[in-house]
Amino acid sequence: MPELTYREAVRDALARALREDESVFLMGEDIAEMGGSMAVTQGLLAEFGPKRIRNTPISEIAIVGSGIGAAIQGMRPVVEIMYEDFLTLSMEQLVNQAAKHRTMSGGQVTVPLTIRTQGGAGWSPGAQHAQQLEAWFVHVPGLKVVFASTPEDARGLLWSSIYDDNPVVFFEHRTLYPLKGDVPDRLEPIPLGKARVHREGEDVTVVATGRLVHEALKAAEEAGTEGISVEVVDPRTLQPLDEETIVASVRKTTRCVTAHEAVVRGGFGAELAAVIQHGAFDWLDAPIERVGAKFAPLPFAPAMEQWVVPHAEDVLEAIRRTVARG
Amino acid sequence: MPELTYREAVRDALARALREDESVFLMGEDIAEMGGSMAVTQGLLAEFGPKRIRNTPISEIAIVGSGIGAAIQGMRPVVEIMYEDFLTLSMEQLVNQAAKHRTMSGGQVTVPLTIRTQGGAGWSPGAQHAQQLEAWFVHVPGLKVVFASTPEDARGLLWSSIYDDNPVVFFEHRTLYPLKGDVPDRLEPIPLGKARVHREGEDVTVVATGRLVHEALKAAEEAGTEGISVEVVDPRTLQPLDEETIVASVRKTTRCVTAHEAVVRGGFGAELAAVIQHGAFDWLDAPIERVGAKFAPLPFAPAMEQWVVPHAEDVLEAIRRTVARG
Amino acid sequence: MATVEERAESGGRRVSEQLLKTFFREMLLIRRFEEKVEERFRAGELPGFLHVAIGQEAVATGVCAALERDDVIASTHRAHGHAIAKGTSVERIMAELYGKLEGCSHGYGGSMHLYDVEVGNLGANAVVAGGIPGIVGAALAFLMRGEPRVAVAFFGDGATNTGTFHESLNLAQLWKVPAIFVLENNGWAESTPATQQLPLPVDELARRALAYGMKTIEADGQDVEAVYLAALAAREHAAAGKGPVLLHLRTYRLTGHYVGDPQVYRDRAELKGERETKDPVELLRARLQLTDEGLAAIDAQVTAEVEASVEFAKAGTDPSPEDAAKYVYA
Amino acid sequence: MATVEERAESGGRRVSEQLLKTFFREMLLIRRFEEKVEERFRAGELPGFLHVAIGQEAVATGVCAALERDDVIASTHRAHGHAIAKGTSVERIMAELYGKLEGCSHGYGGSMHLYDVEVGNLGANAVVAGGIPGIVGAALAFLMRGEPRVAVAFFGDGATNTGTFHESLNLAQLWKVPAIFVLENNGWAESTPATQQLPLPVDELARRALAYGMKTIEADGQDVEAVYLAALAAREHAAAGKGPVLLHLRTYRLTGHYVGDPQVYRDRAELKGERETKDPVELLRARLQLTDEGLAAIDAQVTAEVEASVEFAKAGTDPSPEDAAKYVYA
Ligand SMILES: Cc1ncc(C[n+]2csc(CCOP(=O)(O)OP(=O)(O)O)c2C)c(N)n1
Ligand SMILES: Cc1ncc(C[n+]2csc(CCOP(=O)(O)OP(=O)(O)O)c2C)c(N)n1
Ligand SMILES: [Mg+2]
Ligand SMILES: [Mg+2]
Repeated sequence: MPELTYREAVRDALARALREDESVFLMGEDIAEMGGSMAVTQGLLAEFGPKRIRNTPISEIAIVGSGIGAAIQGMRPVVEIMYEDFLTLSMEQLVNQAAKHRTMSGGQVTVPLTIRTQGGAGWSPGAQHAQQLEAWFVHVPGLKVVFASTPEDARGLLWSSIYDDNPVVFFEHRTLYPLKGDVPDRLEPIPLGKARVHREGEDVTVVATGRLVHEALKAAEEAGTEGISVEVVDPRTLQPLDEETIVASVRKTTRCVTAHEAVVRGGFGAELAAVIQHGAFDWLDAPIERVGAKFAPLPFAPAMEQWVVPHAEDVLEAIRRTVARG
Repeated sequence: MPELTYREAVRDALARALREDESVFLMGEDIAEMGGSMAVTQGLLAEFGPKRIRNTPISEIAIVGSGIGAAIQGMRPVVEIMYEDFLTLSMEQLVNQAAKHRTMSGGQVTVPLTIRTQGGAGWSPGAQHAQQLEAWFVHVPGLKVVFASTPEDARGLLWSSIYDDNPVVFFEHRTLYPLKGDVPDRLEPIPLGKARVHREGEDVTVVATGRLVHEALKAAEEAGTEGISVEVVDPRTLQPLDEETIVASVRKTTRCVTAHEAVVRGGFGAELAAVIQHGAFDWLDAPIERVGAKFAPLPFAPAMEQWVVPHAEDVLEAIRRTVARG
Repeated sequence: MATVEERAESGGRRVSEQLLKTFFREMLLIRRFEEKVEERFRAGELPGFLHVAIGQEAVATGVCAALERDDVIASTHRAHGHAIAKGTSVERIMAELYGKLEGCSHGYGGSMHLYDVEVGNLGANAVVAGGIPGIVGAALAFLMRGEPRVAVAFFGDGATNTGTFHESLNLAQLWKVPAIFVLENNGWAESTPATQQLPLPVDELARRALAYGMKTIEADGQDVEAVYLAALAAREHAAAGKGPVLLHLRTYRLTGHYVGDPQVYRDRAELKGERETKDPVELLRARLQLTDEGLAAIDAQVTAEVEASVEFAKAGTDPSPEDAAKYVYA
Repeated sequence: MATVEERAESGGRRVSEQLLKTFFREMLLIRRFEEKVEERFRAGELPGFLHVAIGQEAVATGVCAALERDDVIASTHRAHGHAIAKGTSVERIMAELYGKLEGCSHGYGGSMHLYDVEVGNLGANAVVAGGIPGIVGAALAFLMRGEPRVAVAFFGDGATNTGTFHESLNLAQLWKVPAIFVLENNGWAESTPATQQLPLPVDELARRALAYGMKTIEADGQDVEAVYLAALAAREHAAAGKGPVLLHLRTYRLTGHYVGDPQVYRDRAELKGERETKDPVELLRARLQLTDEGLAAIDAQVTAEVEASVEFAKAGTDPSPEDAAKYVYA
């Protein structure tokens, strides 16, 4: 099985879809000659030409909005918003238009649009280039939300997102791009709405997304040396959410930690905690612990930045706290 | 004590601040001659003139953004976004600018800006004029978030918001404007971050916001006839959140229902549930039940609309469910 | 929408009396429909937010007549005229206002979200300018696939103040997509007059296009013939691959912003003057020299059609409550 | 920022040789500062995203020299020159890039968020066009309070494609606030050339202002004297209550978009040509007929200043981790 980086895996999904299907095309800022600010789309211009790999002006409203219009006409556009912080400019089109056209039209219209974006802290991007905003979109009926944490997942989930007939917001994490992993030669679409159990365990379930999946796996390893057996589950699709797998895991382990890089308050971990406390109430032996960023805009100086966002140690501490209970 | 409607109470806070303080001024669409699309600012143009009651073009980015700039220069602008659905257009300025200037500048800049907005279902406004989006803002460090449910609270909280040195997003609910309530002659500022216990009870705590406070009170009344004693708490300020009052209430009653009009998935009730299951874990006798809108863009036809958004009966059923447990 | 034959008869650039009569009938139908909407609203029968375009009928009729059936439009909160002119029956529109399954959006949309994909109506939009970027994308799809279609966005003067408008027109011109941007300039945004919302003289709003180097075509929005010819020219330009067009039509809103608007902000004498001199239906009637009888005959027809639409709507099927969740995902 | 005396000496409209020399010194300081930033980045000492404005020094220096100390600016991701020209010491800027408490944003901001409220720098912004609306609001506050100040937004050609730009200029013109919009047109948005992002010829980008009826003033952005005089004229206009100005300055980005950018997208010959003919520091040196010795003397001074700033920065204080939460709320 060949090894691809997370970056290459995303690119591979895009390239294959572009190759097989004339209705797929890309739009975004600096995705052509430059290959994207994260080098994800490198080489695609050469293979597919400027009609299908479209550099856009700095117009986040129009990028998403024109993607919607093209999607309604039967195309499958994949648009890129360079940093998810700039999704703040596209919210109207995403939330009021893409998510609602189908319902408002009584089922006449479908919007098979994929919005790729990325973000995350690391190497001091500062407060306006590092947010993790996936929780907002989970609150919007009509959108699907994906957050891939491994090369294999990134490719299989992006493929499914492109071929889903609904608008999908597809989150990538900036620090994961160089991450390597086995990815099968044959592209296996990964169905949206299916969690992945990364590691089985008996004592605590960590439900983690994005970069924190890897931090959770490190923490689990460490916890193992302390005699704590940790199960790590990545929902991968945040909406629709695989509640069944997650709740079953916590019913088994009886303890739970949620972990993401986004701010804890109002984050996706809140939704997870609400679902889990409901579904596994009689099984839980400790309160669900939430790990995430502290409540502050991300400062520049590395020491402050690293303090704000969570790491493996934070997950480990939460695991210990939850085990220490009763 | 005079009776004011919720609408008049909001207006009263605005008028008093405008009267006492030259640095206060209003901007928004149709707030002048027309007095606002919800008639909240009626009469203010006559008293304060067009320099301070400023009709704006349809420019939600610039309305919030220029409010930020004026606030940094020492003004206390109160800007109105006609429907909170249109906050989707202002997100960049709110989230990347207003919320972060202070941290990014290392404390040099303050942004004493108030953003008033309103929303809610009722009488078929359709999918783009009825959302309840408060949960998004709770997830953004640097913003404060207020949601007033009574005339007295609306006035006292709006006053405190105007005089808070931070950007405050102030939510009103469209169906509450005609609601009457006693409001003291003397304006008592209500501190941000203090919950209000509307009704004491022994068996279940309902933590409700906005319109659902009133639905919860109705449900509590009804539950009383069934022998269930319900406590109703309104956080009023969603961020900073009065966790202490809320958790204390649930420790007392041992059961909890959260209730808002917003969509359940990813809503503020998720944050409440996460906080409460953590703070009252050893006290809880039943899983926390969440009441909110069903997962769908709001359809137009009244029967469907009413099915999507929650009512007193939904709260009552949740109360019953939680009491039925063990 | 005029048939190809009707247009041919008009000799391409001159409009036949017959076609003008067709326009008149449609404009009167729109007028009577919207008067009926106002009446049924006052009767308490219609939920939701309603905006009529009384005074702006020539825009809807003239523009849509210049389009082909395969062309698509995006409409606004002031949508009834556009929907009728693009080819949706008044029955299905009225049923929509009553929230019935038979409605053109099956009861999910209401007045501000009239869709009818079959005739190319991609939907009215309750967010000002919200539908414009989608039209750029539709036009882009046509361009990429080499289809001879154009995409048309309707919007008002107030919408030109939005960032959404700016980014859309800018991108459309950059990529030379076959789009027409119909600026339905009635000089008001709700209660806010042009002087309080536009930094340009209201009659010179076509200058917005200068920022993009976009072609503009202008016409008197109260003169359906002028609108039609201007729209034909715009369509020709766009369809020929020469890039998008800003079609600037000065028009008049002869009623309130919304149905029920007391218009406290409006000068009565001015409004009265506009009603007397700017009514496009009256102007066309005069031009066609319709006799009272001629008028009455047409009026009887369209009034009956509107009445029938109310009957149709009332007899329609209410959705079940749980249908609400039917179309969240495809 | 030129002192009032220096300006008076310039006779109001002609620029004295002495002032030009002051400009030269500042431009060279900016240049050496940014070269040092590149060097320290390559040495792995600087975290964060860095963008230098090598080639654009005349814009920062010329514009800020025309401002009063009480005037305010909002800057962009390409911020070092603006910050230096508005009066922040290179020490405090360098300390910011090293994330130190002594930095002009106390280590919270970094290169893309240089603030210095005391000298009127309201902050650099990492969101393209993100700072423009705030400048409209600052100018509004000045107008409402009758203060004789102007507010100035810097932004690039790429930024003119944003809705934020459009809404801001539109509102500024409508309300005639004392603002100057400095369009620093280097013909690139990251890797995207003018032809791929602007529907207008790159040299005619001042046409953006036609959509608002806003006054425009243009100057060669490589000629600091021209920039300075144009900015003075713009300030006079805005401060006199005549409304805002779009100040269009054509300039050249003589390096990559960000520090470390391999510029795969750029024609090498063209870039070389621009470096040889468009360098504003070189152009001014030639004009001033500086001898090698004269140049060396100034260079030694500014280079020493820059070196000292690195020493200052390295000796600075690292914030404690928990300081992160210090300024979430006021
Ligand atoms: C983004 C947004 N802001 C505000 C509103 C409220 N609103 C509805 S219609 C309208 C005025 C629109 O003016 P114009 O574009 O000229 O269209 P007209 O009503 O004159 O047909 C406003 C402000 C809205 N629907 N969307
Ligand atoms: C809203 C937004 N979109 C995209 C980016 C990424 N980005 C940073 S700088 C830049 C190009 C800006 O071009 P221009 O405004 O001409 O300024 P220049 O870099 O040429 O100085 C882009 C696209 C951003 N920071 N903000
Ligand atoms: Mg209008
Ligand atoms: Mg540029």
